[in-house]
Amino acid sequence: MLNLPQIKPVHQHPSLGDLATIRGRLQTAQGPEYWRSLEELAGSQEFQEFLHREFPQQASEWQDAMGRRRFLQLMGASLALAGVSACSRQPDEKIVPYVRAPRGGMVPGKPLYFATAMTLDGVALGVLAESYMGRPIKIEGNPQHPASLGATDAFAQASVLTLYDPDRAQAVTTQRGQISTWNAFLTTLRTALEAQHLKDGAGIRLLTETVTSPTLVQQIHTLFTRFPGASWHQYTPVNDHTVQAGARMAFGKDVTPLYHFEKANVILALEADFLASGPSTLRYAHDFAQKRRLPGTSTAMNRLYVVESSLSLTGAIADHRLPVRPSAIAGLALAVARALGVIANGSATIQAQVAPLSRLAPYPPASEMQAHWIKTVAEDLWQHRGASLVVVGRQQPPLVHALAHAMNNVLGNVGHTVVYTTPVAAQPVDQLGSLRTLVEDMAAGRVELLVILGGNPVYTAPADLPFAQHLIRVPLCLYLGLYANETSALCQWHIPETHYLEAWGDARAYDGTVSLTQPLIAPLYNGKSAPELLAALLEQPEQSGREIVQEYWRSQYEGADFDQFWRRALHDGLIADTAFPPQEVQLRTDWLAEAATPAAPSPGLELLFQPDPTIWDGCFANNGWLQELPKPITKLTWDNAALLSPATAEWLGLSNEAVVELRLQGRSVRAPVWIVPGQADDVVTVHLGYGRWRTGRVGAGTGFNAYTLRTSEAFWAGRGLEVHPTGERYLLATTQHHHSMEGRHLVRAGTLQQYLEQPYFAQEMSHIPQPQETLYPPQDYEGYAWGMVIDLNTCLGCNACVVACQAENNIPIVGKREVQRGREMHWLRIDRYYKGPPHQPEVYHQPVLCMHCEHAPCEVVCPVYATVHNHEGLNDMVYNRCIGTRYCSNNCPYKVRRFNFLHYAETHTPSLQLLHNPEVTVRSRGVMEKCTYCVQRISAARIQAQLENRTMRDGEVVTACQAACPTGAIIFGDINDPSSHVVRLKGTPLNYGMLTELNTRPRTTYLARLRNPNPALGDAPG
Amino acid sequence: MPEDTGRPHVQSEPPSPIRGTGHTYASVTDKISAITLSRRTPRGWLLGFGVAFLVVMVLLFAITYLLAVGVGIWGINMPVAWGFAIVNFVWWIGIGHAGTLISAILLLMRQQWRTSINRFAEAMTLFAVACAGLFPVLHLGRPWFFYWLIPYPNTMDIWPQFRSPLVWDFFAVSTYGTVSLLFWYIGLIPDFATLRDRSQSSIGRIIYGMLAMGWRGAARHWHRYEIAYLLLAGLATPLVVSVHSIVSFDFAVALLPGWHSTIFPPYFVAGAIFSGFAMVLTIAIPVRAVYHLEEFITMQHLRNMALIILTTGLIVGYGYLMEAFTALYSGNDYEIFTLYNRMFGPYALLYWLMLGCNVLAPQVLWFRQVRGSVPLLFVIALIVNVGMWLERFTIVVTSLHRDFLPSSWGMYYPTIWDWATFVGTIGLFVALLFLFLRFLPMISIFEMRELVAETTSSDAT
Amino acid sequence: MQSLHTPPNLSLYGLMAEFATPDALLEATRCARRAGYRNVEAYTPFPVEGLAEALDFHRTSLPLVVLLGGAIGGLGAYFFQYWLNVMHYPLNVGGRPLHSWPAFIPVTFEMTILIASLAAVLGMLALNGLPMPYHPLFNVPRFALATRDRFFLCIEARDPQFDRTETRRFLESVAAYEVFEVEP
Amino acid sequence: MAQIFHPSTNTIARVSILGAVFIFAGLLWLMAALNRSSYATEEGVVRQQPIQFSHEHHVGGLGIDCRYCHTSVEVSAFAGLPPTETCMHCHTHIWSESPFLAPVRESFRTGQPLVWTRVHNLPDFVYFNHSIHLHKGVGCVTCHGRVDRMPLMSKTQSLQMEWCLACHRAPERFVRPREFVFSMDWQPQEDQRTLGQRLVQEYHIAKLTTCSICHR
Repeated sequence: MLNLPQIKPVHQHPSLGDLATIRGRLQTAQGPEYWRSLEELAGSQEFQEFLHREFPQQASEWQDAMGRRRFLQLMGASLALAGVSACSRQPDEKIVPYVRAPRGGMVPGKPLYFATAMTLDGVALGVLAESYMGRPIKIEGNPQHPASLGATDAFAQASVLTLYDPDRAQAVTTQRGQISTWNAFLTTLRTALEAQHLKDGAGIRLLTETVTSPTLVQQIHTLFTRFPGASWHQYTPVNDHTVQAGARMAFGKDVTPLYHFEKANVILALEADFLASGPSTLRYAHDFAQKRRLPGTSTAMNRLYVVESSLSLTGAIADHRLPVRPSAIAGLALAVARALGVIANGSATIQAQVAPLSRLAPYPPASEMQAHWIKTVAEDLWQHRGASLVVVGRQQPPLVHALAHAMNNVLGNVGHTVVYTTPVAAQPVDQLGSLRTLVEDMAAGRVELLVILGGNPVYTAPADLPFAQHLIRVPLCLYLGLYANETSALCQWHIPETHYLEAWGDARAYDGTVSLTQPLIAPLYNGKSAPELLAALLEQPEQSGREIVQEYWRSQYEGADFDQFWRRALHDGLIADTAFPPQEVQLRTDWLAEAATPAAPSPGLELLFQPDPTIWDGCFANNGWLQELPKPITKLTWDNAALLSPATAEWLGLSNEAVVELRLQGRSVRAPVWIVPGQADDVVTVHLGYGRWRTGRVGAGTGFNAYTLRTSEAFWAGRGLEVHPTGERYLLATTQHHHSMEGRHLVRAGTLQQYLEQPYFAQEMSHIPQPQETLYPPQDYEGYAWGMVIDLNTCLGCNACVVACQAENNIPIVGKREVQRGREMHWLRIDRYYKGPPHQPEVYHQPVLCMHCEHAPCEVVCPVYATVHNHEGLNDMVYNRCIGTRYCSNNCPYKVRRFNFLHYAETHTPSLQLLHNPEVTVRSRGVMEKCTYCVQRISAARIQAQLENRTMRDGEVVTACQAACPTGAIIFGDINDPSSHVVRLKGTPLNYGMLTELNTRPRTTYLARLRNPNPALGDAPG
Repeated sequence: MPEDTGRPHVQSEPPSPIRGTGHTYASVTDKISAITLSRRTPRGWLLGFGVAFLVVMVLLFAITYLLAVGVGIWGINMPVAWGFAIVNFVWWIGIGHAGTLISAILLLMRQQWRTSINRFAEAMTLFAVACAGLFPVLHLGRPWFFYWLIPYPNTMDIWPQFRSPLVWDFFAVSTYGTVSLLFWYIGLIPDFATLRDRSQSSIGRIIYGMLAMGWRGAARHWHRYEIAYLLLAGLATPLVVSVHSIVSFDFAVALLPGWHSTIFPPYFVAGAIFSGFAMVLTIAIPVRAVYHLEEFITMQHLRNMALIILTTGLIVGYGYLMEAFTALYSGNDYEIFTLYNRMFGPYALLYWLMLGCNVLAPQVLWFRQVRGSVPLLFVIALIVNVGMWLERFTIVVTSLHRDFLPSSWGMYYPTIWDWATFVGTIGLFVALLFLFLRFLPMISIFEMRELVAETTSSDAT
Repeated sequence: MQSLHTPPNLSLYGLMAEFATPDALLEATRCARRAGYRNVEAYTPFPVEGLAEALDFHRTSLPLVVLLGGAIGGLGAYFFQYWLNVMHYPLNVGGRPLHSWPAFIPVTFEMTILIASLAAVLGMLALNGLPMPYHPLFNVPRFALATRDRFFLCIEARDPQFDRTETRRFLESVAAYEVFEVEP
Repeated sequence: MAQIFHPSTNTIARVSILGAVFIFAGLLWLMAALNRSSYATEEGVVRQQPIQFSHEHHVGGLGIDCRYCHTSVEVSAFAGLPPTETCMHCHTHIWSESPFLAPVRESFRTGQPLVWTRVHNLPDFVYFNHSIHLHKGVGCVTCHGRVDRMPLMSKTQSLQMEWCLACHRAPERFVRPREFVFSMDWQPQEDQRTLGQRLVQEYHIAKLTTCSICHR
């Protein structure tokens, strides 16, 4: 058997030379030694190597020098027909045991799971991290955590890659770039603080993102007791200040609305992407799905109306979606409110308020249509008083939020579908104002010591606040951040921040639940956590993060046995019963007085800012998995674009990839155009987070910087946008070029009504008569027979499964150029189809992975048995046997197979090899690969069951995609077990197989998508 | 010891001309063997070979780069996982069909005119098959494991998967190569003997002598020889039909719309003969002019080949028609879409060009004048070669690039490396051909003698 | 005449006569057979019709060899595939039956042809006793023309009726162009 | 023309043709043989190790159970390699000064692990699980040989795919009662076939020869 050099998995035990040594050190070291050994590591040759290493997705064809040499050896060998004798001597392999056996009941070769929490914009998501021989390699959801309930989003899945990212800041640097040490930093800090003591710290400023961590807050308060003159500023580019302001306007105090979608039958969402954007989406998506799914006999299904300007995932699953420009939504909300009797009819009539919503919207005339629409929606909401809900997104002005509160109040939803709690932000402030005052202070030279904890304000600050130029003048500026970025470049000191998998900490989840963060690995890059840095500011630098967090909670805990409480908390990853209780709120009577009625939308183009669906505000810019993750709607990778509606594009005479100059209030940026059906006319949507000018090798040179147009008044949306074609073109990389189903019944959809009348409509759709008879003898699968069902009715297209699959199966990224060539490697892709008129299409998502056909067309044509069936009906892919004829892919009607056209696998960067899942082979160049139903998980479960002399239970094997899915749209199990969930679902009328007319007998089937349109509005999506 | 008187003078050199020409056993032998045995190499040959050799170097470079970096250097992707490599493979194999066809089928049909063209037609076959054989190996993701297609006992206890058309291909092509080689070689044995006996240089004598295996034209040998030749012809005929049928299985067995079609085998075979004869013409016409072989390769030959091209061209045209018809008649949306996509999709131009080259262009061969005009024939032959390449491109690419799921539709654009490999093999083909013309008799000498004999006797009667 | 000067006791391979036309050779061959010569062989630049018959050489076992070759190739190939798929390592390939005989046919067919063809060529060479780079006949310079335009008839010395002078006379009597003595 | 070749060439020609056939066959045989030879499989090859550790002494002599060092063998895919700690349990007391054990003490002091060279080394794309094999009654000896007679460790089996398949196709030929899997010198009391067949029933041993059992 030829030992294939390219195939180099990180094995259960250290296998590769360099890796072995690294991991050897990681393992053998304990506590402080561990620490030291990592510093040694930093000095070691292989470490240096990976610091200066090209990334896989830059995989220029010649880049793979190793491969070339290896290849020549192999060629020589096989040409000399030694190949036939398989020159099967394997290279010697080193194996490195521990010096002292690890604590914590770790069994070599078996993974451990630890509960911890990831924060995004300060708000926590509880997760379980899978640790393999001391290496965190995979993130799963924490079932006990209210924000997760076992699910994860794409960001959490991809966060492990950031942990091992060799581009992360490696050392304390000073003078904008010189390598220094933590101790040198402490000395500087001490002198600075002494100076400040004299003036009560009047020169001290602290700039953070939104902070929810009780520990951190307490530290900050201690800091201010020492330095009364100091002040604390918060700024997060994607913040909720509109939500806060809205609540304050309506109730006169700081409260946050928490929604209970599981109780809502009719939902009106105003520019609210509550299913896919924000810290609570996983929970909301889960709750929403409760009312969406049709379990067995129940026929109750909620109805979702969405009014938004840019097609979002929430809009995509809506039963009725009305695309209107941002500025028109206020008027529309006002109209609904008026229709609901929230406000007495003022001077303005609905007509006046609403028209002109859109100059370009085709038939029927905007005003009429919308008048009817508004009336119907209002009635529907009214009929479901107490079980209806009006939700508003952060892009909308406070007024609209206030209106929503008022409407929910009138509809009697408060206390049922919506409750109000204390904001999770420890100190909810108007972050824009907060930043502005800081800038003013800097300008006035009042700031002598500026401490920036995380974030990247130089890049994300509004363009009208000259943050950067004043920052340079600050005498001493300390920055704590994961990466050397735009901000670190302008700060005297940059302290590398720890990744959440390396650090102790705590943070509140969307509902206030305190979630604990605990490290799974000692800081790889010498990092410090925010609490540790604050400890240094409090002149207790010796305090470890562990002590800080533990001490805080010891002080908070009244109970008897703290250690037990603490152990429990760490085990669960959260502190029980810390969620904020609902508050009584009273709608102010005069709230509307101070609310200026919104100006009727001016003609002309508008600009809408949105956090990027895959790299958010730019903090994930250097994460290859997220960069290459197709954006849910546009299917773009590696870039952002100016999103236009087809009509607007036509009116401006623009086509895809045409570069335009966007001008807003004297600022301008050049951006490529991408036309999106369902986008409201006259609106250009741009995603934040791209166009970074100081970032790692992955993020460098991707997209354009939308922040350059973003000012504090045009923070979410701006009017008077000018679009100037430049005549240039910029090539974008999309993973889907064709958006129509060509009348093929791939995604089968119907209305609830249709389903009630004709439950089997989906199965009857298949227009080609299905051959039930076959020439092949039946294959009987005794024991287990694996199968999957994907519920299109609850699939949101949120991409969590895609990244989960990538993380679980060591799927490489290939880079923009290869994506353009159509060579992306995702085993699980989400197809997105449009149906109906381009300005108001129905949108369908369909996750497509290997169907594991019982009559697999791919297997028959493989000349070397590289893909065959196993005894449980899996369609095995044997990488080490594959010679790469690619015939299987040609013969796969679902095109789910992926081929390593070049050497894509990451086999050179040691730090990234630590990330590899040792249970899955790393594929070499020239090898076909595809979804395996996570065969490694099946094997593990099978063996475990047999060791315990039992059979596998239903739900014991959970595929990576299934585990990640927030709505439980993916169900996997044994189709030989009549009691299994998957069998139950396959029995339902909605179950159908894709392309079954080819007699492929797929093991993966779908549940048809149902929509629940309001008869009064007709079947039209609008 | 008798007086050797009255030696009958009737037996002194009887003039026995080939019809029309004044050729005798001696003259045909001398004229043909002179080409190979002449000591000085013509300038034109050197020039031509030199150019071809340079192109072969391009091929070698392309291959080295390919092996070093991977098939990713080509334009292939998902969904179009097969590109130029397979297109060229099928094209070359098709060309490789004329030789065996001429030697085998025409022999069985007792077509005498075959004699003057079968030798280099067979040579052409071998070289075409050699070029074709490169691609299936090169297009592998891991070419150094190509030998896993060969059934050999191994420690993995794993053998080839005999349900795969690629394994059939492997057997078909290698068998075809071997049999063609045998055919060619035994055809050459008596001529090697001739060269052995006429070569002036000792090296020549030794080399040709070894190749001739000591052939001395004994009557019993000739007897067995003719039987063996006939049997080989009988075996090669079904073989030649089977090979392209099996190549067509690569497509017909797959379930892809545009591939999955029962008409493929016959229509591929016809296409093969079509392109094969086109290539024979493309070579025969210049060679005949350069080496002044008009008496051996007569206008009659060219006319016959023109007719065969016309006929097979019509069959191919019928194939296209049937493809369209079955697609439409089947009512299968995917089939219909594929047809539509070929006609009006992004690659429509190539499709119509293909129809023009393969169906329209040959129609002019209905006219006697055209069949009689050498330059026109040459042009048409070239057009057909191009057309057949386009056909393979259309079949491979347009079926793949838009199949069942619109979400995974894509495009295929060849890269410089695709072209280098393709052009390179043409260079290889030409270079081998040059070597052949220089060192081996391009026309079967002994069969020409036979022809002389037959024409003499038929003249006598 | 150089042939006259050759010492009588010198052993010969045989006597060889040269002819200018196939018909003459054919005629001479028939005479030789009639005259009772058995170890006779005719040499021609191309296959001459009727010559083998004239030498009373009719049947050759070659077709049988080829038939056997084909049978071995075909059966061998088919049963190998059967053994492999059904007995040796049964694997479920795309739900197809283990013994998918239609899929085994192409390879069976190709192997039939291959082995049969090899049998034909190798059989022919073997039965003809080739390769035989050295042969006494090549000692005769004129014999080089046997691959050009001359026709030869050789009566071998091992023929019971062979007699140096008698045979030479006989050959001259059948109007040979010239007669050579072939040294072994 | 004169003779080109010497009479001997006839023989030479025939012999060389015949010879070619034999040489070709010979080559094929040679490759097959080489592949299974200990050169390729490295059976019986002793590797350079940091310490001259003798299984013969520790297992055969002192009768230490396999699991004392290979702790995870019953629960994990990976049998486990003893941490230096384990060695020191005893060697702080006995042979505590032995120069042979210097590397062990060094490792224990510095925290630098001992770096061993794998003896039983499967290709990286093969996923073998110790625990399940033990559970199904495959003895250590079956694959690792009589380690209690090995002063220095070496392979006794080829560990090639055909070798794996031999057992996966006919487990009854190799399995033993669970209680004896760690025994070095167990011999079947009855006919292995009958015993094996009984155990195959009892332990529900399936004949798993599909690819994903070992390759993923």
